[in-house]
Amino acid sequence: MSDMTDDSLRELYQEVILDHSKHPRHFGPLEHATHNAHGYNPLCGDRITVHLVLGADGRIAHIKFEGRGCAISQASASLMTDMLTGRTAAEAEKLMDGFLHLVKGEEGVTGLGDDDLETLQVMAGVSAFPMRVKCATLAWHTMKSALEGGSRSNEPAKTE
Amino acid sequence: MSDMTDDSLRELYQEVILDHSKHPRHFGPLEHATHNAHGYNPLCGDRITVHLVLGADGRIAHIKFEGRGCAISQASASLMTDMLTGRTAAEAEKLMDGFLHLVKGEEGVTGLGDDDLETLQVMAGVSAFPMRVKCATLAWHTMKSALEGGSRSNEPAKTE
Amino acid sequence: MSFIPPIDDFPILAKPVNGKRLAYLDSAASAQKPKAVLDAMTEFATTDYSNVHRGVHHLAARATERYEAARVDVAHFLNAKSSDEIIFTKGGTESLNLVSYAFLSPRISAGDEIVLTKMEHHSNIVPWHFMRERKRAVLKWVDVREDGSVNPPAVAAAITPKTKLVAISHMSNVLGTITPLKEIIQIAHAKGVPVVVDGCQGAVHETVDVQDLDADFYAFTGHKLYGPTGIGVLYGKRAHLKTMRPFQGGGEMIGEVTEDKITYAEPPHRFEAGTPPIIEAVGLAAAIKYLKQFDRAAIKAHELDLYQYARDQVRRLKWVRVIGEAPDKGAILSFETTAMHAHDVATILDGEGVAVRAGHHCAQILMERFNVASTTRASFGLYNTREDVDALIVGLEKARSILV
Amino acid sequence: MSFIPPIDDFPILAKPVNGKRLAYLDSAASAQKPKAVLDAMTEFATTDYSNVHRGVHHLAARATERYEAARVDVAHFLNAKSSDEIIFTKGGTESLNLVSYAFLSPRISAGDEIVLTKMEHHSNIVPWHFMRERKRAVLKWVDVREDGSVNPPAVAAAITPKTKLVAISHMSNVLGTITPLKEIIQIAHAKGVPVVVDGCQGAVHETVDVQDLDADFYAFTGHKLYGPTGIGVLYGKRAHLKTMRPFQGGGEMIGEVTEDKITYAEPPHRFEAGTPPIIEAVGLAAAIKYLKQFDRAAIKAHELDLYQYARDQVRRLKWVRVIGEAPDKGAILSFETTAMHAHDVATILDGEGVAVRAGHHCAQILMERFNVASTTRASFGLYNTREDVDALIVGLEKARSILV
Ligand SMILES: Cc1ncc(COP(=O)(O)O)c(C=O)c1O
Ligand SMILES: Cc1ncc(COP(=O)(O)O)c(C=O)c1O
Repeated sequence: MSDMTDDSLRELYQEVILDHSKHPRHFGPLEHATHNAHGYNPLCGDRITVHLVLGADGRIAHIKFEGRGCAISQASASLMTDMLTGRTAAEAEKLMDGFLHLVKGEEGVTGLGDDDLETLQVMAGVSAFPMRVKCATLAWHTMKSALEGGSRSNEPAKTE
Repeated sequence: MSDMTDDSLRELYQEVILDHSKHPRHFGPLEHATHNAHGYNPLCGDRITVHLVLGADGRIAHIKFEGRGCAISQASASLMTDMLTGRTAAEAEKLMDGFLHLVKGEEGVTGLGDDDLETLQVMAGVSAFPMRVKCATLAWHTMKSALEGGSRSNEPAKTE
Repeated sequence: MSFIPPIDDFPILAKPVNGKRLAYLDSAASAQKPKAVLDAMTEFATTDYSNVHRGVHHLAARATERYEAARVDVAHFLNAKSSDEIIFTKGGTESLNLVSYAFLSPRISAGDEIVLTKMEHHSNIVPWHFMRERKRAVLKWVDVREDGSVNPPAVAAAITPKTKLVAISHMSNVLGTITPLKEIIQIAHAKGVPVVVDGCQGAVHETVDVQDLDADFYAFTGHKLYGPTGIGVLYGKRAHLKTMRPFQGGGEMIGEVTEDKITYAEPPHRFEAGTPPIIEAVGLAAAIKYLKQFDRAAIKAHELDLYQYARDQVRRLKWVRVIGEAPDKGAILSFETTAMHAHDVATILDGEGVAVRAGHHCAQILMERFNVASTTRASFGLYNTREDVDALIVGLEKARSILV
Repeated sequence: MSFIPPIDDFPILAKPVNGKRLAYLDSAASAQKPKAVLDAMTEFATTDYSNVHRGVHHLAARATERYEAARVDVAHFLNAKSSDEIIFTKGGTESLNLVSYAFLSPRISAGDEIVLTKMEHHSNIVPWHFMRERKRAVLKWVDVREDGSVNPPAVAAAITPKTKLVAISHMSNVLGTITPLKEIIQIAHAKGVPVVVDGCQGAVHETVDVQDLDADFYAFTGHKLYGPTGIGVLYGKRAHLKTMRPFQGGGEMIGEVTEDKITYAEPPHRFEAGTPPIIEAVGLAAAIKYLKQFDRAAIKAHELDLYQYARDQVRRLKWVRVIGEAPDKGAILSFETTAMHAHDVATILDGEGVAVRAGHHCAQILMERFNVASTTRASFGLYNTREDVDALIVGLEKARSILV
């Protein structure tokens, strides 16, 4: 891990992130959800629930999330709901993979459009904080398990 | 532990000890034994059985022992049978304690007659070899448990 | 203060973190190790090392002597009656599991009860959950008061004729609460119930006398006591140990092994299967020796001074809620921050060189009890100073400025 | 010989014993540690130490990285498919007990059978005796040949539809026998029976490839591999680990804990309750790195050369009987001496600075099989030389002159 600098801290907690975390988009319950999943980060105790409606056209019509967590996990969840609404499951899958690569600081995030890459970029600061990667990925892992049919209640989504 | 010298080795394996170990006194089974006990040294696998006849006068009339072991344990057992024959249980107890003190190199072996002390002295060399103390004490512990009524077969005499 | 923190004994504290002076406020998770401990381990490994017990050669004798001498040192440290009552384990967690597997499991049946408090660490919870899952035992939870203190009558009320064990920590790793152990043990014993004490924090901050406490079992862990990882201790009353079946099986713990029969060694060896943590035992003895050179009451006063200094300043920050203010408590400060999550706070503190823990601290039941998902925890060791506290406060203000 | 024993890497070997040059021939009990291992541990403890996993601060991140990197190093060392298949334990003995408690115990019932050989170490016997005592399982003993080799058809013959596990060592700590593991595992798998391998000696002297072997479980211990005490490894196939219940309970191994419910973490963490041997994991990684700088085949050739050199000379002494001369064996020389007990021999050898083991070597069943109470054992490590063997022979002659 490279030493943390004020710069990397400011990048991590940049305006967009704090805005998402303080004013999360699509927060709350979702009636008539077709898919739900519960995620849990055993390292810190944070929980999240993701609800979504998968339309007849194969696209994600609505996403909402509930739960409490740190700024990173809340912002990440909020950003995710923004980004994945309107996508097909396959498109969502590709975005999720891109996101996971990005926050782990791995090379070769490919196959994403420039717009998506730019939007995701606000989360890139996490990669300088390996112990926070699980915070950033919790919502996305939970989304994944929702799309895969929802996790059973005694087996929360893994965070990595 | 002080460094081992040739002298202390020669004292350990002195003539009397080797003679006892090669020609153990009172070796073999004993018919009509009133007390028996089985001893086992889990560190090396040596076993010993002690048989004795406690007379109506409260004195140990006969002792015999069986089993295999190192020179130290064989000599110690042989010497013990020599020394304890004819003693009362209380006298034997006192001798055993004196012996245990001696081989552990502890101060203050008291309450023993000069003759007994002199006889025991041949085992004093063991105290320079802490890892061999259990070899020297096996027979005596087994004797003790024989006098106390004999150890049950699944609970061999402890060696320390 | 009469106690001067021996900072120079701890080389790691001199290394800057993120370009800042390190303020290590995470000793409740694990303490840093003085040079004396590391040196003792290296010295032993380069001078006297060998496997123990089974050898007759010089190094085996020396290693065995030093390993067994460490057992005697631990016995003195806890004021045990005999070193035969000291079992070396791999850590505090294994010590508690040993009680669960070797003592409780054969004695407990469906419907029997285990009493424990809501402030227990997972290591003093999960082994009893196993008894619930596997033996259909019932867990009886004793609540703590709002200030985090334990109420002995509440423990008494939880004990029934079906209670087979009381499991309780000497000191909470979240609240800092020090349990009125002696009173609770008397209550339990009056009802014929044995008590296992989780002393993983207690042994570090309190002077332990297992005979005076009359504890049936007392568990602690090496790495929080300024000692190495990979070693822990279980004290058990000889009368209990004698009647217990083995936990793990292997070398050293047997009497005789045949194809269809087996006998076991006497305690403590019965419970030390396989090659024990030999170098670690020497390191633990060195840690105990290191501590002994100080007046432990002075260390405690020093740590509590830091705690109070920190708490008083933190209280002045209106957006901080301190959790755990029992009248009798050790130097652990847990708090919640309004509108800031503990993880974010800890990350920003880290940027200032201040190491704290954030999360549930392996105490999810307690988090539930205080209705928080996680807390930020600053915990103090003998090497901490007011400078560390000052850095904490500066860092908290900075977190506020960045996050809110 | 292309391999030059790196004696200078091992400070302890330079220290005279009883005024004599130390000939350490007891590496099968425990190996000495190179300076590189001790230095790595000290360096870690003075630079990056903290508890792992639960912290977000810099030291916690560094410690976690190094602990998890050690897991990856071990995975490569065994050629495991994934580091998730590597569990850190406190030693080889605990690794085998983990299989007994977490894998076998819930799967075995009265009358079910466990197949094992007569040359197993107590650590690969006692955990199965527990299943006999507690579950009324049946132990099926496979004899070894007179030369100490294992006969795969004999293993095949012992397996019945009731067999739930085959437990076998990769290399015997007494006979030096190397087991035809791959063949035996194929035989067992053909009958649907999983195999646990005790690799405490094998991992030291053989190159292990768990995927090629197709082993279900492979256990080894750190201190025999030139690494620290207090750490061991269990490799387990992911498919098995996934279905296994936890062994010990505590911090790190849970998912969620509530008052009346509990879920567990995924492997490998499910099996690592409490603070793991963190510093020891770094030390084990350093030991593996140390070994890696050499050609392991060259080490093996060197050790076997010493073994053969010793065996040939010992054979010339008419009063020595060598036990264990399997065609495929590692560098361990066990023997019986006529009219001299192993303990006396070892004591006199020690006077010459020669460290050997005497006793049953935690293999009482094997002693019974060869009808000896104990043997003298010289075992070789990468630091041994022909000079050590010469000292052994001189010492044996001296023992004869003193004792007979
Ligand atoms: C109160 C308490 N109990 C038990 C433990 C477990 O100790 P270890 O993780 O060393 O096994 C800890 C520390 O993690 C603790 O703080
Ligand atoms: C073959 C074998 N198996 C198992 C063990 C047990 O290893 P440990 O004592 O390190 O747990 C040993 C060494 O004592 C051994 O030689």
